[in-house]
Amino acid sequence: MNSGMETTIAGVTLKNPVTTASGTFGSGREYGELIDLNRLGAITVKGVSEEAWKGNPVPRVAETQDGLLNSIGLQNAGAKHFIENDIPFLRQYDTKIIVNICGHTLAQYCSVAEKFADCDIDLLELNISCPNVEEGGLSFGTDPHIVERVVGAVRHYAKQPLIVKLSPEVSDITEIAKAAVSGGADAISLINTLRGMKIDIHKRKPVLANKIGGYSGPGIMPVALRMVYEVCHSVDVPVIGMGGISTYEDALEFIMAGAKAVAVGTANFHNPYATVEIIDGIWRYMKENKISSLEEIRGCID
Amino acid sequence: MNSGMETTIAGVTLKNPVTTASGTFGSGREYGELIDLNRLGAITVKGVSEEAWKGNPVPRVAETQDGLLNSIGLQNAGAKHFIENDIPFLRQYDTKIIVNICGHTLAQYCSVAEKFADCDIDLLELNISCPNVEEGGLSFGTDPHIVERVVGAVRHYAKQPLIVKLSPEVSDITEIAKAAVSGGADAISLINTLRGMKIDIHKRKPVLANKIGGYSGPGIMPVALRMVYEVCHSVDVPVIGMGGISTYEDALEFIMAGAKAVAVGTANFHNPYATVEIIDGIWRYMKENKISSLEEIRGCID
Amino acid sequence: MNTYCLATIVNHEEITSGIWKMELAASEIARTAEPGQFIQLYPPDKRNLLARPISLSAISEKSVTIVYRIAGKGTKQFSQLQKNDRIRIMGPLGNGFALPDQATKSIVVGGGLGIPPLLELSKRLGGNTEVLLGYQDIPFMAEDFHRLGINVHIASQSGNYGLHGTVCDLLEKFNPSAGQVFACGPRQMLKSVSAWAKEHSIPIQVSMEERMACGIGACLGCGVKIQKPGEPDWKYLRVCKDGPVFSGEEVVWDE
Amino acid sequence: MNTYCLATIVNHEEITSGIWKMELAASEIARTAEPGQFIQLYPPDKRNLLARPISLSAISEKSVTIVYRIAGKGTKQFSQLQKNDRIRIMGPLGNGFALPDQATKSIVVGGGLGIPPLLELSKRLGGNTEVLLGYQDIPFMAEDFHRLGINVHIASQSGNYGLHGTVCDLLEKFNPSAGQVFACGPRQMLKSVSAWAKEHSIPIQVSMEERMACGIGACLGCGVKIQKPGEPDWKYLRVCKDGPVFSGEEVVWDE
Ligand SMILES: Cc1cc2nc3c(=O)[nH]c(=O)nc-3n(C[C@H](O)[C@H](O)[C@H](O)COP(=O)(O)OP(=O)(O)OC[C@H]3O[C@@H](n4cnc5c(N)ncnc54)[C@H](O)[C@@H]3O)c2cc1C
Ligand SMILES: Cc1cc2nc3c(=O)[nH]c(=O)nc-3n(C[C@H](O)[C@H](O)[C@H](O)COP(=O)(O)OP(=O)(O)OC[C@H]3O[C@@H](n4cnc5c(N)ncnc54)[C@H](O)[C@@H]3O)c2cc1C
Ligand SMILES: Cc1cc2nc3c(=O)[nH]c(=O)nc-3n(C[C@H](O)[C@H](O)[C@H](O)COP(=O)(O)O)c2cc1C
Ligand SMILES: Cc1cc2nc3c(=O)[nH]c(=O)nc-3n(C[C@H](O)[C@H](O)[C@H](O)COP(=O)(O)O)c2cc1C
Ligand code: FES
Ligand code: FES
Repeated sequence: MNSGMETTIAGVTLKNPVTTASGTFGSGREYGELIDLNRLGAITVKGVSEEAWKGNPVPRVAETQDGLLNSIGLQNAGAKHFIENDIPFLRQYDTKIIVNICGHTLAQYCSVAEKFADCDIDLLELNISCPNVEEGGLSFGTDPHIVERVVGAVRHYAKQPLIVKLSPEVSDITEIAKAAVSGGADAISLINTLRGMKIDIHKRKPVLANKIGGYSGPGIMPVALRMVYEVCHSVDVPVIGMGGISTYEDALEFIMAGAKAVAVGTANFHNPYATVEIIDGIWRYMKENKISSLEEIRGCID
Repeated sequence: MNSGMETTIAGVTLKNPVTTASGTFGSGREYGELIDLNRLGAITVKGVSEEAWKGNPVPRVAETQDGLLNSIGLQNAGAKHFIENDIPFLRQYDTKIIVNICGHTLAQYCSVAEKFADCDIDLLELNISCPNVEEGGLSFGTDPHIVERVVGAVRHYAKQPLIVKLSPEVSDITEIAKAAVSGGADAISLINTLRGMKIDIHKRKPVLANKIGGYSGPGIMPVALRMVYEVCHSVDVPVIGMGGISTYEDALEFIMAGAKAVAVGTANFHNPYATVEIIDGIWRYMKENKISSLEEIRGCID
Repeated sequence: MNTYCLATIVNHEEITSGIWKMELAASEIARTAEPGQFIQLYPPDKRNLLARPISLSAISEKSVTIVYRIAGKGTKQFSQLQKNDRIRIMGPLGNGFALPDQATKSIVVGGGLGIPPLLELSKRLGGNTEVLLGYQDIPFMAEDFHRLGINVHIASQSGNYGLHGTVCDLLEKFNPSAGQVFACGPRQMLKSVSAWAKEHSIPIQVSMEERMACGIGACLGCGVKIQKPGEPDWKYLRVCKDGPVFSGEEVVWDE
Repeated sequence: MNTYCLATIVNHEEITSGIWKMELAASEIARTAEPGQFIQLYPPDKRNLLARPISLSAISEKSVTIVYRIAGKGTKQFSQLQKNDRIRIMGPLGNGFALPDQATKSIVVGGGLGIPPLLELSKRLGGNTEVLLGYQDIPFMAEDFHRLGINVHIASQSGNYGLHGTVCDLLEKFNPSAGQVFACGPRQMLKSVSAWAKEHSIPIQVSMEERMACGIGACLGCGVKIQKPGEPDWKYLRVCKDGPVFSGEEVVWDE
């Protein structure tokens, strides 16, 4: 237990500021064979929808220089399966549970939030980067009015504190963050992936079956950090930062930009110990720099 | 002279599809000491404004992992100085001249286009990522109505074919590209930089004096390629692709996505021969794959 | 139990043009590994973020051996490593082949780089086995199978070695009878072999490949369409965790 | 003429803790190089996109020598290179010091890593020169200046060597008279030395540092505020192309 690392998000206290980025860590089972899940501040699980989603055609992951493209398409077994299988598994550990939820319509979002209302989980994370089938397929997360509306509706059904996870594909992220807060968000997390593409010039076709996928990893970190900084300076709710974090130094940049917690995603794939190494690294940095609480450096960039 | 590499943009034929990205190559003088400028399809010069601009405080460049942040702030000596000094210099070479122009108000954009109207240059490139001082500082390039308006106004003063260079910081790049074309764009170039940030955790301050800067280099290529692909499929004018191109393979990805030409920016900094190596590489690839004209592979990704 | 470690290369040689055999000292992995399982190898150049999945070709007490082809950036880097260099690996991963309870006759069918993982399997299956191997041109590892005292049949698409044709042609020609088929190789080959097995009502296990990110079942990157008997529709299972070995009858071969 | 090439390291040693001296075989660069000019060194790890500017410390017929401190990722990589390794470099870059026409008395003032570039300068200036060197603690390269037969004065902030204080304290103490001052070191030091020179009406040349991208004048990354006599306002000049040596009177020392 490393004192001084605790962080509180909407009333929920994490023992340290490190969680996992949704979709990169399953529900923790597989990485639990390699690392001690009790070490994590929280586990954020893969997106869960009302009913099972099949996902996109393969190939659906591809490496880019210093990044990853994915078009998993939010494959998941649905809320019922998750509630029966994954919550009991996760509750064995001394870590907080953040359930990431997704939907293609407002009704689906509300329904999945409702299904979790009486479940033993700590926080809900609303992924608003999903394609909005009712409004022509553009993401829910790019129009402030729609953001406010969907957050407001889900807020109504949700019983846990609600984190709203923002899409970076907007001109002004602060406008979206403010809309989420006025819709009722208790916290904000960002960034989700940027859409990207890669072409295999020998086969003369895109590397992903879906052509376009979500771009994550170190290559997006400068954009993520800038947006986290901007959002921390424009809303009063806690912010969870993510996007390309691979080392404790990266994590500290987000904390100095103002983040209350950070999530580690793609880095798990090239270093399964990434999360615990980041926790240890932050702790070492605090010792070396005689920092007794992360509050001393959080948001030190004005 | 490598036949089959020619490409025509709005009536102007480049001997090969490789140009330089504005702001990374000055007006060619400095790189001309290292490479033969006659080899280039075109030289795109640093942004020129109506009057001289001082630029931002230093430090204004910083390295990120696989990318670069800059906050030069469009420092330049103004149109008059450019016309007197740089056009005569560039005209010594057998390459096309693309003049990149910028402004903070609609009037400034029009005025600089007018100043170049009777100059001996081949193409104008309108940088609409500049902060719009009249509308609160957000970039001109993020609102389709403003894009259409500024392009229409500049089109009125410009005598050369007009390339409109898009900002990637939008939710739907095709909407902006269409607005530029309906405003009168003869060609589209993209992408300009994404805004990013980096923090020095030891000094506990941002690495750029300006805090936030434009992010370029390999890290942005997946986003750039996706946007070039999307724009090539949504407008009928030629597209010049850029963003992270460092090798001939990168350049070919953009060409297969549909680009008529490509621009090399940040790569010049880590390899001053990048442009000519890319030209040679494309040529070698064409030979090896028995491609007699780039048309055979351009846009082969549907 | 899955282990992530820095393994020392104890042997490394190019066995035929562009194809390398690497033996890694990794006793923890070797202890529990089974034929058909694979390991993830992390490219030394950290710009390559994803590990590369390579099947185990031989398993000894303290080491595992892989055979790989230089296919791109990652395998290129592997080939440049020297004996005594170390490389990050994770494994053993996935579910290997299910060995038949009794000594039924087995047919083992391999195509190209699908051949290496079948060596350890064949060793365990023992004498009552027919091995059919298909190559582009020059055979590799065929002697390793011979040395097990097993019947080995060869085809090459160039016609320079063995039967002129694919390993499927070999299968059609021999039309062997057996209690079980094991196959590894390109998707089209697995599809044909599965069709042949179905036609002859022989159960078949196929080892599949798909692009991977995590390699351990967490990211859902490596989907393969599987329709279990009695299920109304297929769903994506994970090659890395639910496979790479699947029942050939359950794979939906539509692509 | 600027050259971009792969240069061989002919000597490489750590001269004091964390500070390295590297001699590079680069006859094209050596031929035209002048004291005060610099080269760009490209880090071997290509994830580090930008070259690192390092001043020339000594220039011989076929080689150039640099002295650098391990400051971060790039210089760390340089320090790991061995004799006979090769590294991409570009140079000579920028404008060096303007040497006085006649043999006027010169004062050369260096602080920390600003000292190495002053060695070649001092050699060319010859006997009628006073050299003032300031260190954090342990001096380095002082003997190299001694060996030129020049008066060398030392200060250290630790007080363990020479005068207890900065090189500016040394300057105040000696208050030497001269026709020309040359200075290289941290910005605050250059600012103080320029103020001193102004007070004594001695012309001063200072060598400035700034973050660079291209290193050749094309990107405008490396601005320094310069106000030329008679101009109404300052403007950003380029350290890499218009400098790194500027007239101390013309630098706007506001930051
Ligand atoms: C379960 C499994 C077992 C395998 N066993 C072997 C083996 O024993 N011997 C062997 O030579 N090859 C094997 N492969 C294929 C091997 O993984 C690829 O050849 C290798 O990943 C190519 O990497 P690269 O960096 O050289 O190529 P690149 O093209 O540079 O790779 C780019 C990305 O695509 C992935 N990729 C490329 N080809 C494949 C492929 N065929 N399957 C999965 N991912 C791929 C890479 O892992 C990497 O993430 C196996 C694949 C799987 C899934
Ligand atoms: C004209 C000039 C001459 C120089 N001469 C010398 C010399 O002779 N000896 C010496 O030890 N140092 C010298 N420096 C400073 C040297 O360039 C930096 O110490 C070096 O770039 C640090 O690189 P890094 O990768 O180790 O540090 P990092 O902090 O990892 O570098 C990150 C980025 O910041 C830049 N950077 C960091 N510090 C500086 C700095 N002080 N000045 C400019 N850019 C910097 C790097 O070039 C790189 O792009 C000189 C700088 C300039 C501008
Ligand atoms: C394979 C993969 C699957 C993902 N699935 C989800 C998801 O289900 N829900 C979600 O909100 N974000 C998802 N994301 C986005 C990540 O949670 C994270 O926002 C993004 O990857 C940036 O962080 P990183 O660079 O550390 O990976 C996924 C990312 C990856 C790479
Ligand atoms: C130092 C620097 C200066 C730039 N200046 C300009 C400019 O003046 N006008 C402009 O339209 N784009 C400018 N850009 C953007 C580039 O032209 C290009 O769009 C971007 O860098 C992406 O390409 P790259 O990744 O190849 O560098 C600049 C980029 C850099 C790195
Ligand atoms: S690769 Fe992640 S689930 Fe298979
Ligand atoms: S570093 Fe590019 S102009 Fe000086």
